[in-house]
Amino acid sequence: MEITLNHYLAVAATLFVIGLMGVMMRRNLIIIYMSLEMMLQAANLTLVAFSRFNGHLDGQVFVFFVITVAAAEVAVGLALIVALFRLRQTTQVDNLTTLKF
Amino acid sequence: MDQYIAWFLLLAPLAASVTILLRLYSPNGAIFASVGSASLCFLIALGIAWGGIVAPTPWMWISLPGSNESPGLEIEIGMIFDALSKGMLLIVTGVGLLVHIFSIGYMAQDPGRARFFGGLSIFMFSMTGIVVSTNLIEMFFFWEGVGLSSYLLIGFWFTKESAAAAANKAFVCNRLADFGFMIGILTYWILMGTVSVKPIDLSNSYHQNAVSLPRVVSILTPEEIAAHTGTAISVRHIGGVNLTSPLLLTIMVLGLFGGCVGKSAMFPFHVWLPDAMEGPTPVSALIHAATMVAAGVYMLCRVYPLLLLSTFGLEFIACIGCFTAIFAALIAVQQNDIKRILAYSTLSQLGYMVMAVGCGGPDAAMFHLTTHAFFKALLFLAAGSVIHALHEEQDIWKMGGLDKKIPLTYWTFLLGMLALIGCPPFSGFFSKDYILADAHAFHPAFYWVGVATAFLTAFYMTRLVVVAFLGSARSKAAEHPHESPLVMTIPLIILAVLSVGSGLWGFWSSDSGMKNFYHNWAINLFSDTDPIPNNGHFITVPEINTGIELGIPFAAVFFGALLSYYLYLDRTTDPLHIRLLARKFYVDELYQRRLVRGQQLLAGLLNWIDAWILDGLILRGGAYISVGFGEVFRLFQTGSLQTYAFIFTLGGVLLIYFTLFAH
Amino acid sequence: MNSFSPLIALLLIPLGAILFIIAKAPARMTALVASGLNLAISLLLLLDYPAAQGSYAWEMNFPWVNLQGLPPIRLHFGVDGISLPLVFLTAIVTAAAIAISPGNIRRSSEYYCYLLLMSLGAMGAFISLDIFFFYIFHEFALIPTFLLIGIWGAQNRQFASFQVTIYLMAGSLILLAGLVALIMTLPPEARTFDMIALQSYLNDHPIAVATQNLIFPLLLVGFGILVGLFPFHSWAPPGYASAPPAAAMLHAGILKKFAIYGMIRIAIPMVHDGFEAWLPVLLALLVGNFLYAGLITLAQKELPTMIGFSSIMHMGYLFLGVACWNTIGVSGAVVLMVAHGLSAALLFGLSGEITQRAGENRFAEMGGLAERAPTLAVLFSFASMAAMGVPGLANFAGEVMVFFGSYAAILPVLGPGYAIIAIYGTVLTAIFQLRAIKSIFYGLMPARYEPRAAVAATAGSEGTPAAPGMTDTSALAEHAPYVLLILASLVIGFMPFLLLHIVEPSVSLLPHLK
Amino acid sequence: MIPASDIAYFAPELILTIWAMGLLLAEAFFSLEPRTITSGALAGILACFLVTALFDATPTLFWSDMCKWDGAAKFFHLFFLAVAALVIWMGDEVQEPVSHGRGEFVVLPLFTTVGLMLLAATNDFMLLFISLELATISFYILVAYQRRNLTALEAGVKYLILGGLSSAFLVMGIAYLFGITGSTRFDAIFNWLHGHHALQTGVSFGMLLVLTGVGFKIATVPFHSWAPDVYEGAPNSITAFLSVGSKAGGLIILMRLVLGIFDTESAAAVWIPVLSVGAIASLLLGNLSAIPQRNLKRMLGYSSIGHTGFILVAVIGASVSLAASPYPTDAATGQIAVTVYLVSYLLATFTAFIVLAVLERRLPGLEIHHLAGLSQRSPLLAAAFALSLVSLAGIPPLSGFIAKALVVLVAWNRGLYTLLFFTIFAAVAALYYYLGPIKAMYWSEPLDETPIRLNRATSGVLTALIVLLIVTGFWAQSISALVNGSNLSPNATPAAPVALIQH
Repeated sequence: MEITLNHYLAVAATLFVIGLMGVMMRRNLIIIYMSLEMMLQAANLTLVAFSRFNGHLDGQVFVFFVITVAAAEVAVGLALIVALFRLRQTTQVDNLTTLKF
Repeated sequence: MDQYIAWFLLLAPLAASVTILLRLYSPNGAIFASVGSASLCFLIALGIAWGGIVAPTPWMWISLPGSNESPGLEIEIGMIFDALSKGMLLIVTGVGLLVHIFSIGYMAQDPGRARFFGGLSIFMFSMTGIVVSTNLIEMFFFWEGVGLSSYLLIGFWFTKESAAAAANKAFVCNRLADFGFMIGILTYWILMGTVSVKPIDLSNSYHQNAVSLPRVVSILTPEEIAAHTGTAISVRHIGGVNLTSPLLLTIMVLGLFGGCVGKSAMFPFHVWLPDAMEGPTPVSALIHAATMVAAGVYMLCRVYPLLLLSTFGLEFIACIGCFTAIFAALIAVQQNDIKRILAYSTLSQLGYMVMAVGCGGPDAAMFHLTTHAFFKALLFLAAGSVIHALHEEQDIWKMGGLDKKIPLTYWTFLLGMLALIGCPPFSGFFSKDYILADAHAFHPAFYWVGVATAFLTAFYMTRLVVVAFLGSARSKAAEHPHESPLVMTIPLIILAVLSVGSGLWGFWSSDSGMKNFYHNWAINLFSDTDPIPNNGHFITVPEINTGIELGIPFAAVFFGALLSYYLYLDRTTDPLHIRLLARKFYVDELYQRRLVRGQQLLAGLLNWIDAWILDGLILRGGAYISVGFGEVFRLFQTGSLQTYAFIFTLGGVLLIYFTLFAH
Repeated sequence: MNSFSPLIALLLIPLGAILFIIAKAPARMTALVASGLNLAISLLLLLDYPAAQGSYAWEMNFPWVNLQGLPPIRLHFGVDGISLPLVFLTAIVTAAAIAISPGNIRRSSEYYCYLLLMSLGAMGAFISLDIFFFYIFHEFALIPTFLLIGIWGAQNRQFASFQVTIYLMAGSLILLAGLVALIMTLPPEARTFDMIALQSYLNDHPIAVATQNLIFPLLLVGFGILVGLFPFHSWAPPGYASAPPAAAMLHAGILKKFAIYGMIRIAIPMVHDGFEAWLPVLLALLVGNFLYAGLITLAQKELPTMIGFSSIMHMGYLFLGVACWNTIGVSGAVVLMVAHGLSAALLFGLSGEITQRAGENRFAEMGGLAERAPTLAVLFSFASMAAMGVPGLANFAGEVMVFFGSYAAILPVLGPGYAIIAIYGTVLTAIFQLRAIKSIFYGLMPARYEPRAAVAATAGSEGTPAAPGMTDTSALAEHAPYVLLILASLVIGFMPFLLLHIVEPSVSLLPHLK
Repeated sequence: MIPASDIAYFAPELILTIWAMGLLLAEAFFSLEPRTITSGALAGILACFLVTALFDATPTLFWSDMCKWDGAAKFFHLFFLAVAALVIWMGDEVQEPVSHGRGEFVVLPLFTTVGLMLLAATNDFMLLFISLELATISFYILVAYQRRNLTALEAGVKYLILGGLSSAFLVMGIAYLFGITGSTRFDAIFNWLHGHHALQTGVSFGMLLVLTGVGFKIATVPFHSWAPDVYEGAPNSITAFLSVGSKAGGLIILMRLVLGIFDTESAAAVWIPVLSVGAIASLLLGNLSAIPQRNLKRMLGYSSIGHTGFILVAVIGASVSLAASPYPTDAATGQIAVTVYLVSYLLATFTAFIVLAVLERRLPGLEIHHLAGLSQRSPLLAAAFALSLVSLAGIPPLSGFIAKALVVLVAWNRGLYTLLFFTIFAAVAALYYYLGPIKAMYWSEPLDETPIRLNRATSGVLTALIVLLIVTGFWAQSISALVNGSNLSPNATPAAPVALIQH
């Protein structure tokens, strides 16, 4: 069978939802963060697919930007997580709830 | 210049009262100021009576333009000196002056006497104001003023709960009645576009509205009236409510009468007057016997042409007056407090006067008002002298045997009593019989009730005299009383002379004399306008019939007195026990239980609703609900990262679902 | 026109006084002097006002703000026969309120600043001819009132201060919505905050009736809340009961009148069709004021709450006079505004005095005060008589005019019935006022008259020993402020024409008069 | 006037970036006093401010149409610069100095500001994303700057994760918009939407995802959850920065999107209901759940959610494609209202947070009851805090009133009666918690009597802010000056409001 745009979109959407689920369900900050990245990649996939089928490159350019920004974000994020780990000797998010109500 | 003199009629007592109120004088200085102002009033009144002093130029008190839907409002403060006001003015200032003098002796020991005389001055100010008022609002102004002074003086001994209560009762009763009075005034204004009571305006108003109606106690529709008189009658509006003129006129008359009902303590509102006896006796004499309570009658006579416009109104007035007369007389039979007996007799005499007005005899009413002012003031002052002599003893069963010990007081009291019961040739005889004759001409029923009242009057007054003065002393105090000083007895003597003479004066001549004086005033009410209005009986002119005029009433009085004399001579206790009368027909109890308590219950209920439903449930409820929501909302803020992520996602999903897929 | 007018002084003087007080000037003295100056000025204005044509006098009109999206806001002051009496009222009540405030009150400088701010707000509202300033000047007073009740208030000041402030804020926000709606429904070029311009424009191009029926209720509810129109009155009794006397005097005496003034100036003339449509509702509500509030007043067992409710009830007369919208009724309402301002100020001030002296505010526990404090008795009786509309005091003149006006006006549903209800209101007033006099001053003094210091302390000033308070500590001189108010009331009561010849011409200039 | 060349319009961002880099290097090589860095940064901001002020606001596209310069851009440039100045000054002068790397703590806000400024001028989704992330990422660092402190870290992590989530949604949305319209240019998308009247599901899907991302920035319900926690955990200056700067950044984007791109009949039919729901929800939740709060920063966090609601009402009112709007010029008033609201919000919020920052060092904590008797201890602080709260509550004569009045005005004019009702209700409910601290400060008994002394700079700035609060309220002309440099003379004929954002 011939692969259409919708297939790509479907895969991307699935990735997105998986990432979302990960963010909501996993307890380990690192993994949550990975899931976030996965969601971003899903978006990237969508972009690429669209620009491929629309036939111009803006989307792909955008993807590079996204990847770059994501990298920066990861750097900051991991730094934070490390700092947190120093303080609590764990990266679990359970009872990370001193601020509430 | 001389046109300003008249103002001092009002200014002198006002100045006196204000300065006394500001405590500018020592007590005796206050007495001097007050008595001085009273005598000045009397002099001015004399000047006015002899025409030396003319009415001053009025000043405009309120003047507002009208519009297409309401007449303009023109209220001026001025003075009107006609026969009516001249006569009344003399009575008020004359009796007032005498009472002032009497009080000098009577209140000599009281620490608060300055306050007392201040109150008297306020009263003189307001009462003279009522007499000379040129319009109803001005009259209302002073009307409330006398109410105020009476309130202050009844509550003079304010540490006595009963006195304070009586004062409140008097004021509230009057307020309730003035409620009607104000409505009457408003209706008069709507109908005639003026509130003036100058005779000329009144007769104009009369001629605008007079339609010869048959004397039936009913309201006719415009059609019926047109059928009856052949003249179409104008339909008037108040506040956009269409009302046929007769109904409006009746409302007006009843409203105005309402004022009289309060001041003159007619039947449903009579309850305050006996309680008013809590005040010092001179006050009872001046305010609650001679003048203020008569103000209602005076007002009726003043607006008499308006009363004529509603036959139903007139008959209603006559009925109320007649009923009050007999009703009060009955109660008086079983009272034991000397002042209360006199108070109830005042009520029944006022009933006579009001009945007279209702029967179309304002002249008779004024005549009786005058004589009554003299002898009732006399009676009260004499009673005061008795009480003074017995050290505040008021129960007639604790008196007795006073005729020898305080002869002057006894004799003056006796004269007054004879005048009151209408024993010829004392003044009361003439005035009362004049009223009875009018009543007879109007409708026999009123006449017979009047006669019965005369009988009762003779009965209870004789009872009073016999029990209180004759026989032997029945209490320590009564054994050696002391005669009052001259300053108190001289007014008694003067009043006694007046009570005796005022009726006889000019009895034989047809133009001089008090009776004719008032009669001329009455028949001249319309003389300035032609033609003299409808079918003659706007003033009842009784036909002379000796049987009715003299015989029957005299017989009634004679037998009443005789009966009571033999019944009560040398008694130590009351042989009659009529609980219903002793308890005043339970009217007070009725009011207390039904009206006052009912209103209070309603107030309590509303208060509860306001506190718990409106304020509590709705307002604070609303506030608490908002706060509660706040508490609920913050629960979503669990602090757990993933709850937040979930809320975030859920929000997004819901938005997308409802916008894209929900339809 | 573009010259400065003496009116501005009425604002600058209190402002200056506040600055002085902040700069550590003796608070009470400064405030007294400032209010005295204002009183003098307003009196001069009253005498100097060219009454004949009833137009605006001492106008000053400067462009002020011209913000994109907002209609131009102008600094436009001026008074006519309707606002001038209120200016005078503000001045005299402020002077009295400051004069009766104890000198040794704690944090006195703040206290007097807030008082001055309140009166500044009222004054500004009455002299502004620009709706923007009319509104925000009134709002000036909101926070000072909150602080006055909160800091110097009596028993449950906590609750009262919050309720009053939030309720009034709600009212003024609804009012704001109404005013915005009124102005913003006009085409952009016609929009203006200037009352006169707006009025003249609306005379030529009235708003569509449907829109008016939408706008008027906003204005009615807004003003109604501010004045305590039934059923929006719940803030008043507790608020006044726990406010310090001076604050209650200022609020009940002056600030409330702002709403009635707004009805006369804005709501009824500018949204007249809406007014006509909603008249039955308005009338029903004011009947509620008369009967509901009147009867509730009967049931009160404490002096301050009784006076609070009675002041609500008396708003009925004002609303009735305005609702007639004929010359007689409206003039009556204006006169009555002044009269009620004076009497309410008297009553609140005196009740504060009594409560503090007796250390007690429950009728059942009081009595016989007249023996020990005759002057107080006389003053309170005067105040009550004024409230009862006894002739000779100002209220009578105003009430009579309202009666006549409403009896003649063609009002829906009950017709003359409203006048009759109003007259019955005077009976009710007589009942509860006399009962108050009786239970406070008459009879014998309760044996155990040991004033509870707690109540005494909260009654405004600290440390005044309540026990000697029972006696009449003060000569007439010390009661000068009350005497001042009473005299003003007497003068108007005996010679209402003095006020009327100022009021009537301006009133008869109002549009749509019946 | 600077000639309208690409590079010229890009000057503010360039200046600031270079300046920030320079400061970092300088600090690295010859270790400067933090104080000097601060004054350096402030100087840079001042320079940038002056330059920006020189531009006129005529709409122009530049940088190969990726950026757009117009009234909105100019206003927000100046706005963000002012915010940055206050933040940096607070960070060094007022609050507890950070334990380490004070240089970065001063310089990082400059980068955030550059991001926000770019955001204000963006005309392309790519630039939008990048500038947004530039701002956000530096925020991640700033929020969690006290990395020894657990609450700060927790706040940082929460902000990080949720921020990442939102940017994922954003990118996904952008992807769909790009995919269907075939461009990332705002104007191109706008023209495309005008071309196709029937809105495709994909477009509205993308639009909604983008709105989700933006909703996170402006903390509107239901994307608000982070706000209270982060506000409470972050340092005061940064909290103020978040609640004013980041919110304003989100708002300018929101306006650029809904008023610039999506303001067509068909699109408006989608986003107006969505935003209305968001507005009402924010009004209710923000103001109601602020009532029971005891911690002042947290309370202000909730209240800022509420304020988002108020602003959203104005944004909706600014849409030209609203049904009931007899007078089209009123649409522009909506945008004015947003800007005015932001200005007054800026003044009030910073006053409040400066006071809090001062108190944090003096008081045992920032609960309401810790304020007891503040009016005795330091009248200035008490007055400043009270006035800022009163202004936030929207009581005259403070600038908050003008803002609220404008919102009410817009709501009525544009026939948003439901929103009007909730606006008024929320304003009243808000009073409930704004009055609480005032009560505590003015008539609760003080815990300890010791007066609080302020250094001259702080009291000077506070006084200036108070004056501004009052002046902007009483003499709103000054706001109009701040908003759109329109001439200060009130004599000028009332100009019909000019839309800051046009297509």
